Amino acid sequence: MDLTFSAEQEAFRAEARAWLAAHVPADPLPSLDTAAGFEAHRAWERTMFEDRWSVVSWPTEYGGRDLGIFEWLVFEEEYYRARAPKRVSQNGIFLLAPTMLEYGTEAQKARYLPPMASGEEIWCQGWSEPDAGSDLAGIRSRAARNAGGDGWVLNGQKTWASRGAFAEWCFGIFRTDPEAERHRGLTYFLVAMDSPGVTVRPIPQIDGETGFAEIFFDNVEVPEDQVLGEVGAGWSVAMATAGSERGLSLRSPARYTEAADRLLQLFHQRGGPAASADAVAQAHMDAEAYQLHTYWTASRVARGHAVGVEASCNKIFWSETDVAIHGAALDLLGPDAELLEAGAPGEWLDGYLFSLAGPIYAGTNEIQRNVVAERLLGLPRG
Amino acid sequence: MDLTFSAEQEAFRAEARAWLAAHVPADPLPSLDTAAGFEAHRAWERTMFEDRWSVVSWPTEYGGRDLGIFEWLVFEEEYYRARAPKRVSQNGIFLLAPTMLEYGTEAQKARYLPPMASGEEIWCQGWSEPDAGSDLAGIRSRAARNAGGDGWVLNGQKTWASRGAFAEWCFGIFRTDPEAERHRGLTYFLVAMDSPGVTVRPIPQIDGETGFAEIFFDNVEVPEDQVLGEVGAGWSVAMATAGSERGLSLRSPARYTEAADRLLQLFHQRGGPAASADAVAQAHMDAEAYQLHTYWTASRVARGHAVGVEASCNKIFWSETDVAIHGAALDLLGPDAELLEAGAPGEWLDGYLFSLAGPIYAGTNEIQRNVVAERLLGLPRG
Amino acid sequence: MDFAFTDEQDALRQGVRTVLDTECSVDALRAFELADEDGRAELARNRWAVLAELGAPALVVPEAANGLGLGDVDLVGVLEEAGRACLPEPLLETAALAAPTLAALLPDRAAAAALAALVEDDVSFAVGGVDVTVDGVVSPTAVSADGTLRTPRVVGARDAAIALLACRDADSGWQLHAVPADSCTVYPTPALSSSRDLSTVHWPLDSETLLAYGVAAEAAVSLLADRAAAGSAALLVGLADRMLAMTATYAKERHQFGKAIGSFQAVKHQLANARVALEFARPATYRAAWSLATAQPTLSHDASMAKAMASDAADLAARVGLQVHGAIGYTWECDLHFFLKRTWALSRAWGDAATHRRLVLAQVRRGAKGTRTAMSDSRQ
Amino acid sequence: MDFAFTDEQDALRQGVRTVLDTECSVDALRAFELADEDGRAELARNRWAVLAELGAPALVVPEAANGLGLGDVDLVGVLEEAGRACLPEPLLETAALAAPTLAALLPDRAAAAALAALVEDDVSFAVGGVDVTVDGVVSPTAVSADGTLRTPRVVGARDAAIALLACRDADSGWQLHAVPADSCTVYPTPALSSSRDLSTVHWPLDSETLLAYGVAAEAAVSLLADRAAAGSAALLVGLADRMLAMTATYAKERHQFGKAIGSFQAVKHQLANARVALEFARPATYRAAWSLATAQPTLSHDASMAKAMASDAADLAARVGLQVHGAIGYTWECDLHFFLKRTWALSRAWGDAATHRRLVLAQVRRGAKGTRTAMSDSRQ
Repeated sequence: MDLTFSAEQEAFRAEARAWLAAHVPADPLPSLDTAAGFEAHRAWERTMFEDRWSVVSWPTEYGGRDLGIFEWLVFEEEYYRARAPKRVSQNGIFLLAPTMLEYGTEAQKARYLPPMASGEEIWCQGWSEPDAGSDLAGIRSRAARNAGGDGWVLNGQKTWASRGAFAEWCFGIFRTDPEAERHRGLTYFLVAMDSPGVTVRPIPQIDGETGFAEIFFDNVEVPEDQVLGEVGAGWSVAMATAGSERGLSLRSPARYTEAADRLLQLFHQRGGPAASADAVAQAHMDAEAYQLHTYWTASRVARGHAVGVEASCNKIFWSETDVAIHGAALDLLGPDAELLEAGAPGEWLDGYLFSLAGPIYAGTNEIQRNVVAERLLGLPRG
Repeated sequence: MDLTFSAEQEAFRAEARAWLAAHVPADPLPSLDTAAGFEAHRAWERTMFEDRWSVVSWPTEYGGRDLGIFEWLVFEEEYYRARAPKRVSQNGIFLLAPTMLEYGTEAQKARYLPPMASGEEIWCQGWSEPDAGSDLAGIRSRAARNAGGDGWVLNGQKTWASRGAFAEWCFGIFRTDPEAERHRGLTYFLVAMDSPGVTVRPIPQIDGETGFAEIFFDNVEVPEDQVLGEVGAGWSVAMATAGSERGLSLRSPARYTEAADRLLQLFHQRGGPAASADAVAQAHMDAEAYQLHTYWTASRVARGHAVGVEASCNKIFWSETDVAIHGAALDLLGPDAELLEAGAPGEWLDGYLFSLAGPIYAGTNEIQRNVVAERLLGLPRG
Repeated sequence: MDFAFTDEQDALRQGVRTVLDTECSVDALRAFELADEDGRAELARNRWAVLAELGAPALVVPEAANGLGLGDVDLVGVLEEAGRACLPEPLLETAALAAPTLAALLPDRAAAAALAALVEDDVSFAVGGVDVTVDGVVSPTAVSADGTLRTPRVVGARDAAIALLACRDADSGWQLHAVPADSCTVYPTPALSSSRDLSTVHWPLDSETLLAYGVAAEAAVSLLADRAAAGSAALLVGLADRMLAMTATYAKERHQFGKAIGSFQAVKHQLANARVALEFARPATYRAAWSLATAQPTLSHDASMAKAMASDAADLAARVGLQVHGAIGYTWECDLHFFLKRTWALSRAWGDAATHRRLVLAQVRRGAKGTRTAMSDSRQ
Repeated sequence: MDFAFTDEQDALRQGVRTVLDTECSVDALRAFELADEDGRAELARNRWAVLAELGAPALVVPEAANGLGLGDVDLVGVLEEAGRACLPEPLLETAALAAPTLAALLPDRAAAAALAALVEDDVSFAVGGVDVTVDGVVSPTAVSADGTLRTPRVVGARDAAIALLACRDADSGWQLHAVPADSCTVYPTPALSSSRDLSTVHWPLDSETLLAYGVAAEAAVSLLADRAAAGSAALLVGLADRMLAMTATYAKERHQFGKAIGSFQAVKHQLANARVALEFARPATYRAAWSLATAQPTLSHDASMAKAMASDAADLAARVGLQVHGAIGYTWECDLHFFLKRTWALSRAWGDAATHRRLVLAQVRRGAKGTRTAMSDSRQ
């Protein structure tokens, strides 16, 4: 057991820290849920890509550095520490890319990964549907063979597509065998958002911004080479992505340790009732525990083991930790908490609103608790 | 709206306080889960009965004072304030008696209530069975007509009968129609524990004492006049008792306000980490909120309304308040909490163990939450 | 002992609910949030006129001052309904804070004039300059070099005719003023909830507007803080009730895995826990109103307990409401967010649950559950 | 970075589990609780002999002192197994507290003699006189008029050959002694858990038994407190794991309403929450062991964090375990209570979760997450 990073890893950390110090915009970018903010964030992705920082763990041929999971964790720690911009390309690079690297053809990887890494093409996900939220197997959007037999025709509706209002591409699953039940007969498609028949309706969020969108598919033609994985195998292909979403790659611990550190600073600056001391201490511990757990899991992965069903605990823990950190900050702010001013209060309020989505998306925590009970504790289904 | 007690009620309070001050034993009685302690508690019931304090809300003809619900609440406040002994007769006077007053014949009331009030006959309840805990409708103990047709023959097993090791009488429900399903075909019986065929097996509790018992019924003959209410109507008769158990009469608020007051004293004496201040304050508020809620409900009852389904909230609230009060006390005691010494530490530890049974008995809190969701919020069953 | 509302009180509450069902429907809230500045002001004016016609703002003003002469126990149900409807206008500030504060200062001339405007001109009041902390009541009002006072987070200033504003300095202690709107400069503050109108108000210190100073002002401000805790508890109880009702309805309608999500225990038990919290926050809130009405010595304790329990109950209802609604609840199109935002703001305004828990403990430790005035020396 | 146990460490843990499955089965715990004083002592002696044969007590004693020369990362899995089995004997006290404390004081003669008894005579140690509070480490040892010291809540004194005892007075500071059993008078204390042997020990202050005093003793005691926090966290992780396993098994077997109660979401979600808490307490506990093994400057922080998280995880597992077992779990016949009682005692021993949360915060505020020694000045 060794919980120190190697000299090489520390050198990489220093390099990342230096680059970020030199390049992270001094002023926060405008919200990525606005058109202007979206483009500003895309430009930032390009800046990172040019110096090979956008996808450090990817193979070098697609724009990465072919680094291991610990280097990725180190990079993330530095990225959050530097308070660098949100990743507008995160759906692509953290959700789609791992799936594509596993299931994609060489041609698909060569075609899609480099522009994803550079921010030239931003991806949104077409997972949920109005009647298939927690119950993803209830998907009704469908794909049928086109007349020529060389492609597919998509119809239906997807919703809760983050970045859907501005993205160039969408990935998602569609029912290719209407006779098959629930998890069967689904296929994973890659769809250009400028395809004829695609209509996007932005959904205003609780805070008035438009991060989500509904996407309507009306006889959208999609060529054969935009199927990812086997036809009819969409569920298992999608679950690989969902696995990475809940597992190691979407929610890097650095995000929580950074927020917990800021909470500590806020507590030092503002003081606060004694009750807050416990919340602040617990936030610090939970963020650090999540970091340690990630090192633990990554050590397994580095030894060639699979992530394991323990990952279903992660989603519950990081999402509740996020809510707790931001809720504690609002409690410290007291009557100032409702102010949408620039700087501390508004930022924590935004973060709180965002955190509240955590226990809902990527499989509600209710579903996750079922998974933990059934798969880790062996309790019966139903 | 008036939250003060009347001059008459205050005079009654003064009278009760004076009597209790003069009569409550200076030293705590031995545990009522021992044979000696049981008899000491029975003697205390007799002492109270002699001065008409054992059942103040009952009709005078059965040993009560025919007082209203607020006077009963006042008496309870004084009783707990005086730290008077536990009521060994509580199953009878708080659970069976309200049912008997509603469903019993005049002959039954005259036969059973006075010795119940005096402690001469102590009752235990035969509710649960090994396979019918939360699911009371799954009761399998059965009663069949006897050969002479003038009574019943009981067979089966009951469990978790508090005071069952020493009680003279048992009340409970038995299946009289083996063809009927679940809630139907059950009948409410009164059974003398010295009837031939009754066997009692004490169950040692977690703390080594023997408050519970299993009761085995092996061809136990019970005469017709020991049926309470209609044959086959046992479920609704029993639910009336369960209603009073969860409703107003079993858990008087004084119990929690008294414990919360002692917790405050402990906090003042010992100090404690700041985190405890919140727990202590919350315990005080919850105890007082439960008291206020009881006054609120009692005011409805005094105006002739029914208790209402809101009572299903009570069980959840008092049981969790009890656990919280005693848990907070153990936290204040810190490393002394595990000591079974006489006086403060041991008393809080006993109280904690006892409180942990609260969310389990009288319908687990899981069942109660279903009831609240279904009956107060209208959510669908199943 | 009769812990119940009278039939008249129930009827008053029902009347207010009926009016607000129309005047303050969710559609009305939506229109209010989308309106431009002039449109917003007009909607506010019109709705206030309806409330004034009901007599709500002057409910606790004595008949001698041409009010309805009712009490806090009558008012608490009205405030609960205002919370339930997410009413944007400053009914708490006008009816529950300004009106009784001014009435208590009669026959003071400035107080009488302000009260007359409230009763006869049907104007609304802004209130600000008082914060509740674990160390007691403090004022966030700052004095700038030119003598102008700056009070942040004043509620209702954009539409108010008069602002009831407090300030305090270490030398001369508390002052309480009734400042005409035309003496104030109002800088609206972007804030979480569109149904809570916050501004920073700049105002001149002027002996003409002075209502009370020194010990009298401190007593008035302390009582105002108790009124605010008790009154905002009533609003929060109403908000919790509404969010629970909306969420239960949604849980019955929304189907996943082939059945209504409300039939899953995970959903049932979250809602049941929120319902239980509300069930026990309610009597605490009504008791605080009674303690106000009858000037109980336990008032500060009772008001703090109400605010602590109602804040926690409403926060829980909001949390459960959003979780059960899922992503739908996270959209502006869903009605829920109006109530969520109002709850998140109000549960922390006038002292949050943790603050009031400490105040309760301080009161209990003082033995007598005494008044809040003396609390600044009970720091712990 | 390689946050994993070696194959040897896994094998060691598995070996201990196999032995304890037999030697410390629930039947053995039951027999132990029912035995008379002599029988109890014999059972304890026999089980300790088996543990000694495994080398467990001397695991971290250096090879130069005839120990196994392993480290805290090797020991943590063994302690977790001891928790899992609810082992009544003082393995934490002997192997994780006394052994490394004595080894660090070598070549001191008294320490060497005590360590030799541990390694060669296979005796068990009692430990007492150190309490962890938010203000730092304090001693509950009292001095009576005749110079006798009285230390309450000493663990393992009835069967120990030597007691490691600390005392402190304001003038001369800390002292640490290794007191032979025959110099002690042991008054067993009735306590919650039969698998935690508590006594009040009366002992003479004697320079012959002195291991360290002043600054050296304070450092030794502070490190002992960190060791105790880290080690008891490991026991609690084992206890939580066992209670969850027992409860999941019961939830699969017990049927109500026509199905296994473990198929109800209400049961599933309670168990899942406890499982999640355990999942994240575990790496924190292993990290603390590594910090001990490598003398990290963050040791005090890491040990406190482990104890806080493990205490909370075990308390939650106990609470859920009892609730899911229902009335059955409330009986002495059910196996659960051994683990419940041990958990309730141990989660509060050596500083409870709230205490350690404050200590974590104090460490973080000091910036360096420094050692606990300096904590007494960081009161807040």
